[in-house]
Amino acid sequence: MTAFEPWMLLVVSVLVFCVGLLGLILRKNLLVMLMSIELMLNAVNLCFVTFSKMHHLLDGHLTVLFVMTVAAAESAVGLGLVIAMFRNLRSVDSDQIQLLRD
Amino acid sequence: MITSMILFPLVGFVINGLWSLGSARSGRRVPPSVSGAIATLAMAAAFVSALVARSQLPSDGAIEVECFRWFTLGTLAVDFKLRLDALSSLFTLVITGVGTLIHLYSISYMSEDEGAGKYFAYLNLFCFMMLNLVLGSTLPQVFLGWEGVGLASYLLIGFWYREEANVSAGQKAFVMNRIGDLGFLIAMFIGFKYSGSLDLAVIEKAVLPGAVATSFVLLVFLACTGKSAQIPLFTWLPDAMAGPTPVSALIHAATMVTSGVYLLARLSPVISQSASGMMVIAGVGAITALITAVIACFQRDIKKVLAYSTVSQLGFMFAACGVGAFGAGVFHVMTHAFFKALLFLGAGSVIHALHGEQDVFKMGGLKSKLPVTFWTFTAGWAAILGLPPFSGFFSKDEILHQALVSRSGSGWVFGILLIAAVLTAFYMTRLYLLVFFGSPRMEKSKFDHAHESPAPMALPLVLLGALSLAGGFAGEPVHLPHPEAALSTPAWVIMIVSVVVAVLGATIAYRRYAGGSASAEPATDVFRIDAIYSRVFGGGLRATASATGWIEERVVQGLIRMVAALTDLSGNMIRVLQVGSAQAYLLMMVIALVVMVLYFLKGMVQYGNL
Amino acid sequence: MDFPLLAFSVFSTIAILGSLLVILKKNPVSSAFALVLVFFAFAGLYALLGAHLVAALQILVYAGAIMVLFVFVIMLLNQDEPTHDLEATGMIYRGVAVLAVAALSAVLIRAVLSSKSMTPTGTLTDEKIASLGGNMKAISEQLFTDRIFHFELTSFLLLGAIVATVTLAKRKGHSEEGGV
Amino acid sequence: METSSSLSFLLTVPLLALLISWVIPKALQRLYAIFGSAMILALTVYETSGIIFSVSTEAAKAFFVDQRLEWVPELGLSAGFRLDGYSAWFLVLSALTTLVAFCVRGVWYRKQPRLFVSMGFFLLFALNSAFLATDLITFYLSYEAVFIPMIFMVGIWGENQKASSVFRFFLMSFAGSILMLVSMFWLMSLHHGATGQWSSHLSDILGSVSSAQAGDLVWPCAGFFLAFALKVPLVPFHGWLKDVYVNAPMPGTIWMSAILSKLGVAGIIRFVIPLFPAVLREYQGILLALSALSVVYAALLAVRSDQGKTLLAYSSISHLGFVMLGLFSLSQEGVNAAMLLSVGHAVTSGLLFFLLHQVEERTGDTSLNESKGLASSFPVLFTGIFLAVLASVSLPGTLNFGGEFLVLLNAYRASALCTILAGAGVVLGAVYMLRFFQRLGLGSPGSAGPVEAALKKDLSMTDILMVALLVGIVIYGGINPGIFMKG
Repeated sequence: MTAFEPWMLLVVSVLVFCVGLLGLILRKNLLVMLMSIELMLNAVNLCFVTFSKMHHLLDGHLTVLFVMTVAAAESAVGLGLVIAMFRNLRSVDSDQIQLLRD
Repeated sequence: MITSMILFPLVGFVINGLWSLGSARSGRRVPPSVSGAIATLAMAAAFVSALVARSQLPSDGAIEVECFRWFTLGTLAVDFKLRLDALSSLFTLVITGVGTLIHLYSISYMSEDEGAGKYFAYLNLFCFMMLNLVLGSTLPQVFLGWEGVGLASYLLIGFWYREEANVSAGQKAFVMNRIGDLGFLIAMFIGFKYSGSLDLAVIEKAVLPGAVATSFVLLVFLACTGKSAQIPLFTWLPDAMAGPTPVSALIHAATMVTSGVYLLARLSPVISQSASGMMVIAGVGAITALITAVIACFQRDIKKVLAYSTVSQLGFMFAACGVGAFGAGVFHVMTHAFFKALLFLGAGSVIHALHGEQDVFKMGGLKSKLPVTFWTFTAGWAAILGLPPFSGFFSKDEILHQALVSRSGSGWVFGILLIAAVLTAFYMTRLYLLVFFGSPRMEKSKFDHAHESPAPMALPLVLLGALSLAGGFAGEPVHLPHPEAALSTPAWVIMIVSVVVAVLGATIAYRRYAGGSASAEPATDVFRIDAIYSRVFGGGLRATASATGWIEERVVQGLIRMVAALTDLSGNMIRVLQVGSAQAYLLMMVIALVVMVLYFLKGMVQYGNL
Repeated sequence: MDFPLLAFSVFSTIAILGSLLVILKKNPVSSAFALVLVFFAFAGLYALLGAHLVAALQILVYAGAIMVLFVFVIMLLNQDEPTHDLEATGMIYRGVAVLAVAALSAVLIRAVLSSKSMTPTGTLTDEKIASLGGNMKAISEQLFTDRIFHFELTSFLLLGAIVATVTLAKRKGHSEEGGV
Repeated sequence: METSSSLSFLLTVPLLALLISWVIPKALQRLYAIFGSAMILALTVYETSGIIFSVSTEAAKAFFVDQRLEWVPELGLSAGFRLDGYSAWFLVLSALTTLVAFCVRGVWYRKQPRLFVSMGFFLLFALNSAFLATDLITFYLSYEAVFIPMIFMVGIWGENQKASSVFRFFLMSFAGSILMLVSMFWLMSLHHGATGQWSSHLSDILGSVSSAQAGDLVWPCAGFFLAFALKVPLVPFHGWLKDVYVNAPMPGTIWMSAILSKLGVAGIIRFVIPLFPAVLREYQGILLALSALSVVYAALLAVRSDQGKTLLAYSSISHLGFVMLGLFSLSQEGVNAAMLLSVGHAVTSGLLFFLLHQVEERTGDTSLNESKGLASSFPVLFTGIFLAVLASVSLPGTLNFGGEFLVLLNAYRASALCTILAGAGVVLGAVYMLRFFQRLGLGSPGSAGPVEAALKKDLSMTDILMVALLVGIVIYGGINPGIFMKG
């Protein structure tokens, strides 16, 4: 058995990212979609921190801080939108918003 | 003096043109006598300038006046330069002299017409352009005049533009002239290519390689056939008679149509370089003279007879040029200008007297009613027949003589011209008899109301009559190099022959038409040339245009439609993918991303970066 | 098996399985709780990397703030019932999606594996960070000196987000039912 | 030596005019547009006077201005402008054409006049920028920007078949310019390959192109050529033209025929000829043949047109064929002659369309199926039309004659056959232009023309001034054509 090495975390990060992506593609429930986005953001964060470690730099950490800020803002606005949509359409299904088609 | 000569008509044109335009807008009419007086004075002043210029002309040289630099491009530099020598001096005198008389005549002739101001403007424009043509010292300048007179001719033929026929006649003239002009243009290009200049003085002296010389000559001659109504481009001239009669006299008899002869005479050193070209010119000239003389015998319209006669006489001139006797040709230009202008003005006087009647079979017996017209017309008739001592005798005799004896001449040219001369005598006598002798064949009231034209119309007739009578004694006005004589037939033999044929033709006509009770002959289009042309060329153009239209609509527009349809189709195909679900788009993005990444990874692996 | 590897195995397993649960659970509430699990696992992974500040913030911001928000909204919208949206999509679509994402993950894994041979470009090794006074101090120093401008910018971002959210939440819908 | 401020000045003045137009009341828009464009014309003439009024090309060269502003140096993007003997005249022409187009009365001054006027000034700005550009990307952007106002013109104030015309126009414009853009990138990467630096400036690219193999340049040359051949247009790339000309509102048609077509000419002069001399020489025969074909083909189509606007549209193609003939004679003289003819064509076609609109305004149609005999009712208008017709058949003494004559003279040295073929266009030109004049003006007035036509007024004083200005240019150019040949 080998010792723990940072690159292993990169693989985890990729897997989580892809799961998030899959959720984003497959789920129609906007709440779950937003959660999937959170998953992807987290995966990227992990990637940043890992690279930071591997490169002997702290920039990754800083970036993660910013990403977290953005993520917080994003989920606040996103959930606001979901509420607004639910008000109008009584649903949180993304297939209901297709106004741009045709 | 030379500058003022061409500026006077220009000033007249501008004054009359702007004035009549302004008055047309405001609705007031320009008094015909005033605009006529302005135009006539301008021409008279030009004539005086031409006389003065002639007197200043050194005996064997030229006067040049540089006006301005017209254009330069690369090695080409064209100056606007006026050049007066013996040849152009003769032409300027004829143009301004005859022109003045015809302007004078027009004042009275057009006094009833509401567009008189415009008419005189056009007439002055014509004289300006014609002077440019003969005074121009470079080919583009000559071309300026060449096209300019064509424009004036177009405007004046279609002067009464409310009649479709007049307009079409003008258009026909313009377009046929354009065909000739194309020849002129290409001749200029050839001249420039081989002599490096467009200056007449340079091109005259240019020595062109054989085939080039021939093509140059033929192209120049093409231009001449257009402007001077020779075969194959002659059919416009009879139609051009749709214009007012003084116009026919000035433009379509005395001056413009002779510019082809001027051009050949001007370029005679180059023209002489191509024997085959000369042969074509002589042949075409002679055949034109013959054919149109035949046609003239079958016309009923007094102006049409004169028109075909003009074409025929021009044929004589070209035949003269073709055998190398440019001097004789120019001589005939001069005498022809006198007597043909006279004949046309006389015809105009007759038409005027009969209120527009042009059919010779509805005339007759006008001798006593129109004495001045009759006597002057007689002078013109005698001159065109070539009876001594009238002017036409000298020039025509010279042409016949040269046609026979010149090295480039030949028996058959002489023969054809001789037959043409017989026919000339025939149709002119026919016309003369039908108009002035016999019993009147028009309505009685018309005959009774017919009266001699007023003085402004009579005066030009008398003066031109005098010139037709005495003009020939001047002899060859310009001394262009004579062709070498190949035969030594004495001149007097030809003289006798030419007088004999004239008398012969006149006698035949007399036999037939002197009875006074001439029965109307139908006007026959003998050779149906016009009809054939309109079928072949008019139809050809229409067919080509329709074919082009077909290509345009089917092929080009079809292609456009195809491209449009393809765009539509591809749009519809892509539209299938636009399902409107953001998630589906995301999926497509992912797929695209994978493909792209794979592609780049492959590249990186190849280059060993991975 | 040494401790880091053990910790890594546990946390990463939780993270991957948790995320699968997030997207597969029919009930949004279950998804949300699975997500909390993932967040904690990530915090563990950060700690494993020595990123203590990030680990702490991960728990505070994500597990604390964002998750509360999610659960609150779910409850607000009465979404605590199973949904069947996953089955609503076609088999082909699902298949293609899984295949595409699998391909992407393969490609990405291939790419991240190439970073194994990477040589460090920075100088802040663990020892150096320790000598600077620890991870948190080092980050804070950079954040409030070199990156102060960016740091301030985020405040604008947050301000914008607040305004946007308030606007969205306050606007009365067109429907007669009024607000929620 | 002029300072480069004159260039920025020329570029910004139309934008300024555009801004001002937003605050002008609707009722005054026409007045403002005419006044503004006349001012711009005057300013343009003043700013370029050093070039256009100089006695010779050598004297003019002292006033040439070259300006280059770095934009994104890493990518080699810069904004390059050059005022020279060609662009100076093109600037004057675009200002003049704008003045003529603004002079035309019509629905565009009633329906959204502000948009119309500002679009006109924007067009002027884009045109100026395109005529001045020496940087490929700058040129491309301006060239495309020209398209925006034209879409508006056709789309908002156009005639019945707006949509399909706009579509065609878009298709042709887009197809052409995409090819051009690809060629530009091709050249830029060629330059990058040769020097290791990115640049889109003509002078840089000229340096690296001159050392490239002719074979490598065939495709970019074809791309540029196609774009410009579509713009001018050259047969067989003219399919879009008729519909667009006919369906565009008259100012749009005037802009298109008088000046937009010159964008292609300017592009060939500035980019194609200097960049690809070897390629052009290799294919010169084909190019000359296409040009001559253009002349004759379009002339034949014009002969059978039954609408005034259609006829003028085809005659435009025919005359531009002569211009192309001059360009592809590939000599300095030929290009200068083509420039001269371009000016002539711009002025003449502007004048013809302008006057045709006056006819349309008075009688409601411009069909050529039967004679209308309007000349006696509107003598001044038809004098104007006749003068324009004369210029269009390039009678000596008009600007067009000098152009056509010199073009053919130079083309003759390159190919006698093509010249003679194109010469047939001279004859056909007379046929269709005279027919145009005859059907509209001549004949008996009672036969077809609406009776009320006679009750309407002849040209107004401003229109007469406009016509006099254009005719004056045509005649002055006939006497002194050298002024237009400063290349």
